[in-house]
Amino acid sequence: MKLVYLDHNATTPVASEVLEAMHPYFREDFYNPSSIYSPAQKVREKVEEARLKVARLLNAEPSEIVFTSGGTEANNQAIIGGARANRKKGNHIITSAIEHHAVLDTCLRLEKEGFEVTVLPVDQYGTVSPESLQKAIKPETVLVSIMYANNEVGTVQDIKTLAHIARQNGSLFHTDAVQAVGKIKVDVKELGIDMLSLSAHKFYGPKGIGCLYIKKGVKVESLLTGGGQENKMRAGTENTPGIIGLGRAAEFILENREEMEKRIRELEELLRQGIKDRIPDVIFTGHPENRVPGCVSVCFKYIEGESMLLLLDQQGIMASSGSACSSKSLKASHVLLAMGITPEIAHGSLRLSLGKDTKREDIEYVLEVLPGVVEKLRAMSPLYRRGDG
Amino acid sequence: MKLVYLDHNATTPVASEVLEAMHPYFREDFYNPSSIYSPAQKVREKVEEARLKVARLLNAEPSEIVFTSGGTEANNQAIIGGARANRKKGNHIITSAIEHHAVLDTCLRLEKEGFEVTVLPVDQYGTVSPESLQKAIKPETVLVSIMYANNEVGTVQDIKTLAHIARQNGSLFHTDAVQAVGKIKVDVKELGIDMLSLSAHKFYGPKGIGCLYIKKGVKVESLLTGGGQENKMRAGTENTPGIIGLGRAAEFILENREEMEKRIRELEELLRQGIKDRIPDVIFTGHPENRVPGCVSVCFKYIEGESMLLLLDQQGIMASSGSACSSKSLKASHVLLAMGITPEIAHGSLRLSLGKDTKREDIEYVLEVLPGVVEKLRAMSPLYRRGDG
Amino acid sequence: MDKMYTREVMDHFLNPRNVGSVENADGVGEVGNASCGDIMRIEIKVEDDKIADIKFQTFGCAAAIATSSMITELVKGKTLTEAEKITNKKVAEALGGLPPVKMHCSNLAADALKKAIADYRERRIDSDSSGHNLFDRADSDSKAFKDKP
Ligand SMILES: Cc1ncc(COP(=O)(O)O)c(C=O)c1O
Ligand SMILES: Cc1ncc(COP(=O)(O)O)c(C=O)c1O
Ligand code: FES
Ligand code: FES
Repeated sequence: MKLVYLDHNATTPVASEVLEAMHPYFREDFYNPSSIYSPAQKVREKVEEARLKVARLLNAEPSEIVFTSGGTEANNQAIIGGARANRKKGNHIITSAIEHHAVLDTCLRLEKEGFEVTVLPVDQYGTVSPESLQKAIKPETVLVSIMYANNEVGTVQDIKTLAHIARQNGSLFHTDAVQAVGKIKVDVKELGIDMLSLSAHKFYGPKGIGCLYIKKGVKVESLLTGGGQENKMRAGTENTPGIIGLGRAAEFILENREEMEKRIRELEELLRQGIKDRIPDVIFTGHPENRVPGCVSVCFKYIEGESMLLLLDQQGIMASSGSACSSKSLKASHVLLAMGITPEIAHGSLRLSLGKDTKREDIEYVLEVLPGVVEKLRAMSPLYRRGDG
Repeated sequence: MKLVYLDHNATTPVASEVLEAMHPYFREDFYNPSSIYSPAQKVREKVEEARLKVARLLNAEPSEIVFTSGGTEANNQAIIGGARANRKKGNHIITSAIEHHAVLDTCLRLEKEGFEVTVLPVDQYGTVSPESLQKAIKPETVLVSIMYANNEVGTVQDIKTLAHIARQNGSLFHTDAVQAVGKIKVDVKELGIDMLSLSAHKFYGPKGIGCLYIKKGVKVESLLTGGGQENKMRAGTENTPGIIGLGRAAEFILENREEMEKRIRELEELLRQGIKDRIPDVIFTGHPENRVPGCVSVCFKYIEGESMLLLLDQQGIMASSGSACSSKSLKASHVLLAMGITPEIAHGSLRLSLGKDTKREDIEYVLEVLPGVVEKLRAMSPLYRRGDG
Repeated sequence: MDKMYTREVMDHFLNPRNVGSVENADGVGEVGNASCGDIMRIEIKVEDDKIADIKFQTFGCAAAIATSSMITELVKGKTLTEAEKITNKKVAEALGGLPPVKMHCSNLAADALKKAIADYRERRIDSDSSGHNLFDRADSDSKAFKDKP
């Protein structure tokens, strides 16, 4: 069966050049980089080289990069560590309604610890308005965390303007850039931000590794205590193959992103247009222009996401939906709801996310299969029959 | 140059069968195991298979295994999560003076948060006496954390008896088994413990992955918040190659540990006897019998560890020392000091830790080189000439 | 050790110059403390106000050994006044730099040398005023050890 992977926002395959770069550090050069003997010191050099590559991708300094076990840990570290270390400034945190759970739930955890949390709304495109931040921010605001690009709908925020407002107020600004890095240009200096999270497996690096950029001088408490690794910011024996893989993936992105973006945007347009032409009653979600490349988020009225995914899977198409099963009932995506989409419609969401290896044939295949899937489910839907919704 | 790796307590090479098992999950079966489509569900199965293997190694249930990014995270999670979730029992924590920093520093962090921490002493062999625990424990003791095997001197504690005391008192018992798993038999049911940490890279698995065993029914707060992975206990996209590698390493240990232990204990004896025979003024540290296999910890009077390591490195021998440089002066190992060894002697510590691939020739080579290294440094030492110290 | 230590540090560590003690030393300086993990002892022979011979013994890390060795080379043949001008920084520079955590090791070398010179001067005053033998080993040694922190 033909397999078409259109879930690159969930995870990506490790690029062959990345896996190759990692390979020696599992068995041959497996040494602990904190050890003193020369073979271990050579591994240390490779770790520092990887740090330099990641720094280069972000236009940061190597000393500003702290390796973590992924995007989730980076977000936790930024929010918990940033808020706790600067508590004297105040106990107010601002975030947005469309954040990933690694940010949202972490803010809510801090709320239980006595922080006050403001969750900014978004407009119908998923955009946080600078005005709403300006209104919410106050002298006690210690931290503002707004994601760079949304994982479900792809909307990109005006981080530069938002960060400027935070800076004017003396508040730290963090951005979850897990879905931005690898897809669009990210320049921490130009953005003027204090912290940024990324995760390697979203851009052809390995799972289980990511990093937190922390601007020089910004005080952040470490999350994990123990050995003094990562300049005392992150304890634990370094995941050397992971770090070296992340470095190589950063280099890959630096070299190929622009060309990739162009190609992916073209295919994305083909897919959007094809869906529009072939299927009635569809609603595209996300910002019409300010979007990362390759993220097609669409709601099909009258039907439900999980069923769609399973039928697509039957035909070898891998995609995702904001609709997820919780123990009591289906839960519509908090992102779509925050954008003002009704729960009925939000339940019918489908996310097709393209990647570097996506081919024109893949898109054509999806356009062949998808109308039938939607039709089949609509034929079963009481909503469709009744014609409301 | 001949290379002899005798630092297996620092880290180990990934076994070839382990790397082979991991390999498909980087590129071919790279799917996010939380995704719904069949190729991803196959990865989910492999993750659960790995969980089963780890559970089998520990004699635990699969549902009691939470994958983490390593031993440090597991220790942090156990101590912070265990103490916070059960705070109503009390605010007293007990640990020992020879713990790894991932335990010790985490306890000290909780001390700043208002917990009371008792650090139990050890005897000259590095043993925590059950009597001292019995004396220190009180109704408010929420958690006791005592390591299974020490990383520097290899001493193994009587965890069963210590855990029994904690249980009688209604306190949680956690053990850092990072240096025990892979070296000696570990059976959580027989030990009667509530939590146990392990790290894959200490037993021929990959770096950046470990787990925390949490006995069914024991309440522990999660450390990282976000997606609901690991049954809501540990957020973050699963490091699938890491988890599958850990599973394979667990299986490898289950199949080979006994035979390995026998071989390593023989070589270890050869090394100990050889050092005794060839070098005067040496002090072996650690328990004379209750020790993990392969850990030779020895102090050479009148000289300093780092210099020894560098001279050994010149001849291709990789080892470690408890003596480490801090910004003000050399710092002697807190483990050796806790055992009552004087700082002068502790500074001359050397740890040679053997592994599955250590050969008789390797030991013979070390016995050839080491006496010359010690002699060279002693010839330079002001302590040696005067004969004091 | 490409990263941690420079070529010069490793050279002086692996092939330390002037190890040992000077027979009938004119001055002895010892600094450090075994429990802190470093002791450095420098012995000098002075002729015409110049350091005619110098030897060291060190208990400490590679940086401590290398700085001891380097300082003996730097001051051999120099006048006492010149030798006293050697700073910790200069020793570290001559070694091509030391890792930040190791900078304190270089303090030991210059301090030990200064102490040895002071010891030499003190003995001259002692012997000038008391008429005792200038090079009374036993006496000077005990003095040097009394200075131990
Ligand atoms: C926007 C965003 N933030 C954070 C994460 C978490 O990253 P990870 O799963 O690598 O920890 C993800 C992906 O899962 C994401 O899409
Ligand atoms: C006893 C002990 N506990 C915890 C750790 C930490 O494990 P990791 O470095 O894998 O996080 C180590 C090793 O570094 C250890 O030896
Ligand atoms: S319809 Fe299946 S989750 Fe309720
Ligand atoms: S002697 Fe102090 S660390 Fe070198």
